[in-house]
Amino acid sequence: MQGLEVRGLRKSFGGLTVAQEIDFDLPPGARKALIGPNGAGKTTFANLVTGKLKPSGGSIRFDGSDIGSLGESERVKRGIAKTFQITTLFRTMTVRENIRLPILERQGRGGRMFGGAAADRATEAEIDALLDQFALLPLADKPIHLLAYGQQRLVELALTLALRPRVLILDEPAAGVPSSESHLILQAIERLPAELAVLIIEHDMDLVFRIARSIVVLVNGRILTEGTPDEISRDPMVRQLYLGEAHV
Amino acid sequence: MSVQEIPLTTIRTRIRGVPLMPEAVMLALAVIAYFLFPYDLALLTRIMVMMLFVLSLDLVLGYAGIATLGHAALYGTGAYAAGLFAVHVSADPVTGLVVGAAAGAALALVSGLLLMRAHGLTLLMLSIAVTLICQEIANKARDLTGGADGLRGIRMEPVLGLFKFDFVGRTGFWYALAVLCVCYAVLKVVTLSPIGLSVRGIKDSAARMVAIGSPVYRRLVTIYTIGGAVAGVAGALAAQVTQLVSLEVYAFNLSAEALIMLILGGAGRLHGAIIGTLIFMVVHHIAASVDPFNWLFIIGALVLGIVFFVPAGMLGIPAALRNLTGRNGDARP
Amino acid sequence: MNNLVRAALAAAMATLCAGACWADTIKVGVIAEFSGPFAIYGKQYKEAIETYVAQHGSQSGGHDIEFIYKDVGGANPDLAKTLAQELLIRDRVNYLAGLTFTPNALALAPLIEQSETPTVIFNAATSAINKQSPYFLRTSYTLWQVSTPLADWAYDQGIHTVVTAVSDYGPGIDAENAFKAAFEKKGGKVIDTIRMPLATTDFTPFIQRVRSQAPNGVFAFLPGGPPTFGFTKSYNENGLAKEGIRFLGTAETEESNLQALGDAAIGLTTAFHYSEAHDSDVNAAFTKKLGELSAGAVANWASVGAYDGTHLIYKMVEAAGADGPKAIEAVKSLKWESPRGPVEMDPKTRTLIQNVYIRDVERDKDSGRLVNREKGVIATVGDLGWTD
Amino acid sequence: MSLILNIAVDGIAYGMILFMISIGLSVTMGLMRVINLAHGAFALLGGAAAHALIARAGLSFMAAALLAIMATMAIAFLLERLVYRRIYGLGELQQVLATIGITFIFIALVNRLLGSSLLAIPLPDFLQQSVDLGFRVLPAHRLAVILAGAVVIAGLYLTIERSRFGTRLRAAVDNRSIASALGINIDAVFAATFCLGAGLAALGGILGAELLPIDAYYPLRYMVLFLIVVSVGGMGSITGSFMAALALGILETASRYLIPDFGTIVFFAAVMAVLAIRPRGLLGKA
Repeated sequence: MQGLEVRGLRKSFGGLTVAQEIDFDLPPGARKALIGPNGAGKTTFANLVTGKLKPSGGSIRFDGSDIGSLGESERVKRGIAKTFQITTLFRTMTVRENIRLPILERQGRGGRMFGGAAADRATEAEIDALLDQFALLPLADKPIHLLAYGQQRLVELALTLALRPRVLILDEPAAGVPSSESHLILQAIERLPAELAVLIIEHDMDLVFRIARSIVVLVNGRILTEGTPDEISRDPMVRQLYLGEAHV
Repeated sequence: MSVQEIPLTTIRTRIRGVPLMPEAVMLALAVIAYFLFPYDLALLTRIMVMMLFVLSLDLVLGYAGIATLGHAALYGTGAYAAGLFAVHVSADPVTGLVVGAAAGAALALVSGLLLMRAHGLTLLMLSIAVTLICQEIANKARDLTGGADGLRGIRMEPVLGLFKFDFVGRTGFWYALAVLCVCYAVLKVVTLSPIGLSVRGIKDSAARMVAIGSPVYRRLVTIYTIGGAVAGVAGALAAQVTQLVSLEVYAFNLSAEALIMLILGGAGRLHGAIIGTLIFMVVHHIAASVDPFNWLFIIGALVLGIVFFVPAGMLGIPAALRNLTGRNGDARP
Repeated sequence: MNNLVRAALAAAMATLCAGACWADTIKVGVIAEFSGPFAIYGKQYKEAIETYVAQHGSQSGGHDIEFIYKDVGGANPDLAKTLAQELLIRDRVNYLAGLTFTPNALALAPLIEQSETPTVIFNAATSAINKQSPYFLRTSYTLWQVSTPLADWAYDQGIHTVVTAVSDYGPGIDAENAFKAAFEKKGGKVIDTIRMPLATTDFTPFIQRVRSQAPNGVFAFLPGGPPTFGFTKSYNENGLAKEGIRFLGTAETEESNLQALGDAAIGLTTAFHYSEAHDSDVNAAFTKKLGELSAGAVANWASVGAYDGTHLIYKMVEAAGADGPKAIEAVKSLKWESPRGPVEMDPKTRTLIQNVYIRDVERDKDSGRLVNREKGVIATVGDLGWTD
Repeated sequence: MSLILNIAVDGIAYGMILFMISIGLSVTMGLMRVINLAHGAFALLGGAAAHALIARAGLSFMAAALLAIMATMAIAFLLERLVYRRIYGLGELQQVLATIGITFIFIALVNRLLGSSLLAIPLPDFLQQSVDLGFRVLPAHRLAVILAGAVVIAGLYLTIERSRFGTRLRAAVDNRSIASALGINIDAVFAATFCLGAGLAALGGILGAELLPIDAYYPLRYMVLFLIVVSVGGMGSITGSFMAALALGILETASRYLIPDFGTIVFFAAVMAVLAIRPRGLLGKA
């Protein structure tokens, strides 16, 4: 099967179980959201998928082959990419350099010791195109730390897309972004390539309901239910457990 | 993208995009210094050897963010390798440098496999431990290294068979300057290359580098090995110029002073390493001649001064001044 | 470009020669430690030189003599060589002096060979240094020079079994070899040779090992300062003296750190060439003047090495001015009365032939200070470690 | 058998001395998260002051030690106000540099005032005796150090782990803004902790002087030793430092008894092995 396929995934730290028997699919083109109360294990799940954490049991398959034993960077090479909950960029570099790095890695040139990093014309053109897509081109040669936070989130998104991933995990993409800038994030996500499989972990329900075509509810490391936004918003259990809590 | 296109654009970018101005100025100053201070060629040569050493630390620490207090291990191993090579195999200086580079790189590779897994205090301690072990091995292998008496009997042949090492140190000066320029050029290429960008990325955020699929550990080992080669060349150069290698090539002080020089100039930029070394060595030299008993006061004050007033090093002074006068172009509106 | 270089060189060489040929001030470059862990040595040298100058004036043979001090900070041959080049080329010194550590001295050999500069070593005690250049003269001692007589003397005193405990580095191993060779030649038995890492701070394990073998004596060699302090403390605390294991040492009870050892040092036996308490007029005059010039100054091997070295330089200047080879020739068999006793330069090894005294540490009744009380001369020897 | 006993006795005694001389560092560096290479400088200050008070002013050991520790704490207090509080927020390397600079200045100062020879701190008579353990003798001084070490670790445990002060300190280190919002006077907590660390450094310098004698160069000579104890023990852990000191003391003593020729290499190889396996030290917090 194409895309991501998780079966019976388990993870425990000592006696504490943070993920149990999770079955989860993310086919190409999917727009799924993962929601749940704090401490439900959403970030843990994302880390299990990206390889930052090793699962205690279960399988993770991608395009039919088992990736459960691969390291984090190998999974990125296969096409699984993730944005961070807290903006994590190369702060001493310019916007352009931030985008150049993932492209070099994708091309397998990241370890070359000669030939300028900025020497390849096609790469530079690709950077320009990508920045243009996020309306970041005028800021290309600014150091990251001079950008507004919302713009930094966009750079993070552009940086991740530069990897040309096939699965994209967005960990609270709007976290910390002032409401005046959050529409930028929303627009950017809406414009993601159609064939890309997207998993969004988010607290902002407006964002979730506008983007996701399917929502998975995680509680205490276990999938409570899965359904369309409509189904989820009507589900009494979810209302009580999650939405209720969120709206108190 | 055609294959032939790369070198062409490389050259074009290099000329257009990279300011070679600081380099040209520094080289000119070196040549001027030769004529201005004909009696101090030995000191100038020693300064250049230190510059080479600090440059290598800049690559490792300034660019890649590998906090080490054991850089002397690489320098010392290069020095002993070149010294032993000169005594037992061949007295040709250039081959000796290659041997020093290989030895420095080999130690960096082997120790790097362990060191590059560590961070912070642990990394500092591991790097110190490696240096101390090297020193003890050199001390124990007295038959080979001369132990505490030093490795003697190094007699160098003329450089390239043409230039004999002379009493005043003219050959030493030009030889060291040439080696410094070559290594600087190599480091310049490396720092501008993808791996250079890559290790800067690791310094900024290792987590992000992993998340874009970069083999962080391997990159660090690679860059540490390159740094080891350059440090090895610096050690080899010192051994050839002094014609003696002592256990003090592994001294903790050497690593610590190199660190001070680097931060003084401004880490993460190659000419920062050059400027920092120059200022430190000159201040040290003058302070030690004026008052050989109390110059440590001055060095101590200098170090504190850098940390508190110019944390970005001497290269940060222009920006600091701009800040003062309120004309900082970088400031956020 | 090439012409420019040549012109500059010619100018440099001209001034260089002019300096050497016309000087009526003879300059002496002193390369020593004025900072770092061994700063005490530089201080001792400087005080002794100033004492000599105060006693004998700043002139010799009609030449003014000027001393230039350079800090080398410890064993650092790179810096030592740079400083020597600076002294020779820019300051145009005619003599070099100082040199505490062997590598520093060795690094100068090719230089002084070329510039024909007499170089007086105040300390560096490895025999082989003087072989590297005929311009080296040494006013200190070598490890063989004091260790061998000590071994002979110990055997004659009825000490027939010894454990040697030395710091594990060049000089320590030299001392061990010297002592062992002489002691076994006499018929004594070295039952154990212990080499202690330089970084040792707690010597108890080694002292216990000595103790468990119950020898008649323990021969020790450690670098001055903290290691000696730690070793003698441990020797005392663990009651080795009470069990009849005699301490046999050389420089361990030297005067600059002797008071710091405290009562633990009383009764330690050493064989050495100089004691501050040496009973002679020359020494009395020396220590008196030294005390006058610098309050609280003590005289030790470093002081006497520098004092005699200065004497040697004065004699060379008197005989030959700035002519290096002639200067060496003039003093290579020189005899004089030093604060340490009568001494004589050995023309072959260019190291002093001098008395080796056996001394015990005692508390001086008058001053209340610890002193090395000389009990007798056990040998009058040159460098016994010299091999042709 | 007697060999094992010897190793145990000497190793523990030595380990306690290591603990005493590095505990101050464990407080400033481990608890306050400052890479404080100037730790030895405070030990030097304490030791040099004690030396001056005993040898030059004729005070008794106890009085001199007490005064010296108080003087060191006073200087530390001033230094904390003027210099250290600017260091807390700096990066690792800047901290390394700043504290090396402070160390240089203290070395130069002591060298200027007291010279560079050993500065002995004569022990009172009752500490100079030897105590017979049956199978061998042990210097009374070492028993005193063991006792002092036990008192210090008990005191620190109560202060750091059990008292309100300890809670505040840990809160202040973990999150300054929250701690400050909770009404904790962060400046005061840091100043007090720093003075405590400096006082312990001085105490360690004085008590450890029988093995690590005081001279102007002391801070640099033994810097690596202090750092090793703290890094092997684990940042932020008093108990870790204690265990590390004992383990390193026993390890070093054993290597001195059994394989003296390779003692140094074995020692550092063991340190590397521990740090390679447990990068945060024996009891370091993740």
